[in-house]
Amino acid sequence: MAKIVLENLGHSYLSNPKGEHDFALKPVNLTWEDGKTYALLGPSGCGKTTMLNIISGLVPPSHGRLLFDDQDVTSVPTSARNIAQVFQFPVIYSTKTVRQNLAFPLECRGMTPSKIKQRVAEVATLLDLDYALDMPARKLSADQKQLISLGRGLVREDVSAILLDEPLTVIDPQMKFMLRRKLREINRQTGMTMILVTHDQSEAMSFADEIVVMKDGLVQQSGTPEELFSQPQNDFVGYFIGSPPMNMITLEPNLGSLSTEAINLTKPLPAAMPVGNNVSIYQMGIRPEHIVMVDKESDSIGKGTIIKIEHLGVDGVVTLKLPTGVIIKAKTRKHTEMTLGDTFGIRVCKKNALLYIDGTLSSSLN
Amino acid sequence: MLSSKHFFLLPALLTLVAIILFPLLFTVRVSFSSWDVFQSGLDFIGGSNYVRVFADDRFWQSLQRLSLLSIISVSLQYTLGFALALAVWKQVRGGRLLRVLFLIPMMTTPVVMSVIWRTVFHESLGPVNDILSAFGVGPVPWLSSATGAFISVLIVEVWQWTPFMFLLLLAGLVSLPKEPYLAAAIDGAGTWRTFWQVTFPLMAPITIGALIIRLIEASKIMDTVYVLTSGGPGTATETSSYYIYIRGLRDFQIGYSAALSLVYLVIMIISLTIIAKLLLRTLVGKDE
Amino acid sequence: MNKFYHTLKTLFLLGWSIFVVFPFLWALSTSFKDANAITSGATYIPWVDFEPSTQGWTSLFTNGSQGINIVGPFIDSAAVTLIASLVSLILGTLAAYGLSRFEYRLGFVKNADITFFFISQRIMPPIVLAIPFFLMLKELGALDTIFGLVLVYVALLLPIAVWVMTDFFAGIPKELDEMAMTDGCSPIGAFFRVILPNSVPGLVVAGMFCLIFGWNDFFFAFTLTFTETQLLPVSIVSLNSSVTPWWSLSAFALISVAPLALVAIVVERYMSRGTMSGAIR
Amino acid sequence: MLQIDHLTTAKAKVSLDNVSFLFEAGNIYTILGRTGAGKTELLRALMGLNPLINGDIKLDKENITKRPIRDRNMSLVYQQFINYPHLSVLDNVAFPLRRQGKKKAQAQALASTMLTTVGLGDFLHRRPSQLSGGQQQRVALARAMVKQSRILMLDEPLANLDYKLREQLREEFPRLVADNQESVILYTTTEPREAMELGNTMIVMHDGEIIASGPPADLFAHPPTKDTASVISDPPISFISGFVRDQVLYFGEGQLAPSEGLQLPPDGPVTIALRPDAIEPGGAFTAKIGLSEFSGSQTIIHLDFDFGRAIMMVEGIETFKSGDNLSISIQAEQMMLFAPDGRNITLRDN
Repeated sequence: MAKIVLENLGHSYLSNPKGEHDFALKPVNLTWEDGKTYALLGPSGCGKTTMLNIISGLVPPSHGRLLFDDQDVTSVPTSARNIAQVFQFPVIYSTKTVRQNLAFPLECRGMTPSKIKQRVAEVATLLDLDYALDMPARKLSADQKQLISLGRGLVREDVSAILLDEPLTVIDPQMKFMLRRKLREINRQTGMTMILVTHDQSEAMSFADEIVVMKDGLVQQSGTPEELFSQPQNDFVGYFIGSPPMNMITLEPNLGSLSTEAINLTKPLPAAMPVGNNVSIYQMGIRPEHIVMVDKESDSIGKGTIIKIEHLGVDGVVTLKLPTGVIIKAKTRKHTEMTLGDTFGIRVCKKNALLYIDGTLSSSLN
Repeated sequence: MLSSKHFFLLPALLTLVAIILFPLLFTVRVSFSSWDVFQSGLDFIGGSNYVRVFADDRFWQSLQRLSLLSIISVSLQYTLGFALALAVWKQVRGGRLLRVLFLIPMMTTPVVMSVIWRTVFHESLGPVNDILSAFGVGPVPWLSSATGAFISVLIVEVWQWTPFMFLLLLAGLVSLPKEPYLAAAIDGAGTWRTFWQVTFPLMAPITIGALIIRLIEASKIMDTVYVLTSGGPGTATETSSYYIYIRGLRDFQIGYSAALSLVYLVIMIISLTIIAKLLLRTLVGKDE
Repeated sequence: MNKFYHTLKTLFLLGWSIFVVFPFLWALSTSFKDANAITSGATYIPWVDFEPSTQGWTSLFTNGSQGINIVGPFIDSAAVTLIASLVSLILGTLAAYGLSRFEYRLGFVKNADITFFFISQRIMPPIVLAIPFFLMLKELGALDTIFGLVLVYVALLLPIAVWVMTDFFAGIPKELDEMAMTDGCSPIGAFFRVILPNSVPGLVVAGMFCLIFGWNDFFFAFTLTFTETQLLPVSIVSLNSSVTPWWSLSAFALISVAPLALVAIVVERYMSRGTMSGAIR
Repeated sequence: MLQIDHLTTAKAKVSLDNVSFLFEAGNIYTILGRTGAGKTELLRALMGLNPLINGDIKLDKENITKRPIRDRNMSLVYQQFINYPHLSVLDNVAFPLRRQGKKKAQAQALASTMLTTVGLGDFLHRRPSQLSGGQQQRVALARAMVKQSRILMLDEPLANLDYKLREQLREEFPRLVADNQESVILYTTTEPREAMELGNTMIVMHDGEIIASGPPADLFAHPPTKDTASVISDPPISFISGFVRDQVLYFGEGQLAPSEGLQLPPDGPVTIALRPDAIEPGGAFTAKIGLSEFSGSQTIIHLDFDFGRAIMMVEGIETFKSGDNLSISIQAEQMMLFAPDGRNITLRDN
């Protein structure tokens, strides 16, 4: 087990990168602590797979260093890196039984049979695979095969981290929930660092202690799920984390402050920006979860009429049209009591209305 | 629906049946006749041709020889073909060129190449013995001794058909997924273990297909033998097909050769089916 | 260890390359020899070991006792192979598509049995068919003609086309034809408008195999043709059994083998791209 | 307008078992079910791709059970992004129009309009393989819609897309089919949220049968059977066995008297169903925290009771330590009861 440090780590598939655009992964500094769970999150082509391949040793990075417990492993081959990996499609040794699959990594390392037997038994119990130990591995279902892949990592005592490359893709939806819980429990019980690659923000949010949000090869923000949710550093993170995405309402600079007709909520104009500067775009970001709908007569910062109600089960998403035509979404559990055309007052706690200048969170003013 | 599905299948099926069915039925009929040089035409002599087949030692010996030859040559082709495919699978300098080069022998006409091989193996004027003599070996009676002739045929077969194995196996290798290899590297498996635990099992279906196809083709071997050794010396390299050819088209014992052909065909179908089943069971672990 | 493996691999590749090339080089060298050069034992390099002569090559284009004209057999060989390959490819592709997409049933006979029937034709030793073919073609008046040989070669090549194309079609998602049908195509229309344009790699591989096996057949050409129609393999063998002019033999062999070396380049391209994976299994 | 009666397909791993339904034009029907519930089989049977051993399909009173696929006036979008690989994006969409006999220019004009609607106006001359997954699925959608067929079927069209793309297309979908009045739209999915968001009518399938149908909100609030409740609940609904004796509900060591929110059935065994909103922190019951995870602004807490497992959802992001004990209350008005045969026997006063 180890601390993992990415030191100015970047990668370009071109031998001679000219500019930013030539990097599949733009240089980044990150530190991952031992024993925690991490998620690399982003749309396809964002560089998350490149980052994973660099950590696993499949791709040698063109820039920077990778450290495991302060040891430079940048040019160490995969087999010597002490990592384990679970792939999108289950990888098992099809000619072997479950027991032989689990024992394989230890056999390769020349461990004594008695020690192997003991480790395999321990891991099988942890994974609830005891009953299947003597079955041919190829006969198991996809989620059980994924557990075997995981188990081949867990039997080893030298593993620094387990990499999970979209491991839930081929799992039946109803099994996903269970497998995700199992992964968390194993992390708790073994203290093994886990790194999950995914495009699914809800999967990342529920799995990871810390999430790295990526886009176009650039790390957009890295932080706890709570930070990403309540303080998205830019409009992309606001969009990518949370469903529905963060509402972005454009503000007009006038008379020394930023405001909009739509909502009676002003922000002080940043001193450095002269009035009338048309280059910058000012936006207020509000999470749909943070919009409180109250009776239209009561005290509020604005009014909206319901133009759409989506039932999502326990929760619902309500789309509101403000008098100026601005459309925002609110998440509520009272959707069943609402009807189209109703008008509500809107309240937002001041700390939940964030100012973005040209898409970047302006932290000093919030 | 009915008509369109038949549009696809029927032309080929009818053509094949039309071309094959008459000869096959005719062969069955002829096998019950005594058609030969002296008595041409279809009479009926019952199963006496078949009785004769079972007492024909030369036929059974040729079958034994054929089995030995096919099994040895196909095993060699498979092993060498797999080794070659593995060697040029990953990037090698001049890989493209090597691949084309390794494919060429299967594109060449067996009888034509056998003509060349005959000159190569020529005992006094051929280059093989010339080169061997430089090492103080020989002269080796390549085509005039029983063992020499058998080995010559084997060498030519391996030269000609290893590329076919190479082709099928390399085509299989390039389409293998990457993940199992990364998993094996992570598990700490070395080259040897990776081959036996990952490559070989993944290649099992292709292996079976390739072995069966080659065994089928190898069992028909005749062109090479005809040109290279004419089945000799004596009957040392006489294969079943060649023996049937001698009986049928040289001695003109049409009736008897028809019976030989059919016995041979039945044996081939049965043994190839058994081999296919065995391979499936041992390599894929299929239970049915 | 790694270095050891690498050296072993290089040696193996080198050795095999020499083995593959050797007969060709020998034939090339021999084709420029004359009777003296040959009877004085094995020699290799022209000008150094022997005085080169072009008689081997010129004889191939000369008629009469001094030569064996290769042009006729070459054209006959090409005609038979191309026509038979084309017919087999067309019929085989249609049948393979049918077998991969529809269910056929005739008593206890099902798709798998029909496929096996096609492919099992390869098990049939040529000798089983030779005599009846002889009699059949004689009946049809097609003995010693290109037409007769094409007929026989179709029976020989059809199984290959069916084998390659069945596997290829199995790799094309069924949804593609279904989609064409929902978009208004008849089953036959779906095949021609959608499946066929997407089958080029399979067709190329199947076509190449047909060409190889057609061009290289000797036995049927040997038993079913005599003088009017003569294919390359047969004429070289007849050359072989006579006075054995090694120089002509070698030149002849090289010419007859050359066209298919081009095939090797095409096959390699498809193999490396991985497009053959669907075509061969 | 589309009437299906007793549709049954040959026994297989997944097969239809006596499925009947009446679909009305202008509606969007979402068909919800787990993998293997028979959703795809239903669509394929309607299309004529899977043979029926029994049943009739009637379109506008006309029996089309035996009609060839191409004359059925239906279109289908697959889960995999399938387009014609050899045709450009424009020709892909023009393909069905050309088969309808339209002139090339007219077909291409219509196709190009439809592609602009789905947001691919700039990609007309690309090959499908040069597009991203989301774009490929848009092409497939455009090809299905351009025909303006009576029945538009979408088989888990978003299942293979990235999370955010899925969200975006889900958002756009109502706009794309907004002016549809004459046709029936069938949309299958495994995700309850998607089914509830997109359909005016939700059909729940299980084991090859339709087990419930109706407006999504109603079905969610009052699932007629235990299976329905289980299929349409995400996060999963928790079932706990209990029994009623003398008008008191017993489960594990807990018990509950009837209240305004929940009346109790006569004595006998019952299954208690708890959705996350039926459990709230603070109260008489003690549970051990198994695991807590975040989902948007909420925290999902997996609870282990002495009588079973359940899930609770708390607004806001809070850290709960696994292994700790937590006192919770169970909201009778959110609780549902099911009879041993699976019927919903929840009775409330209002």
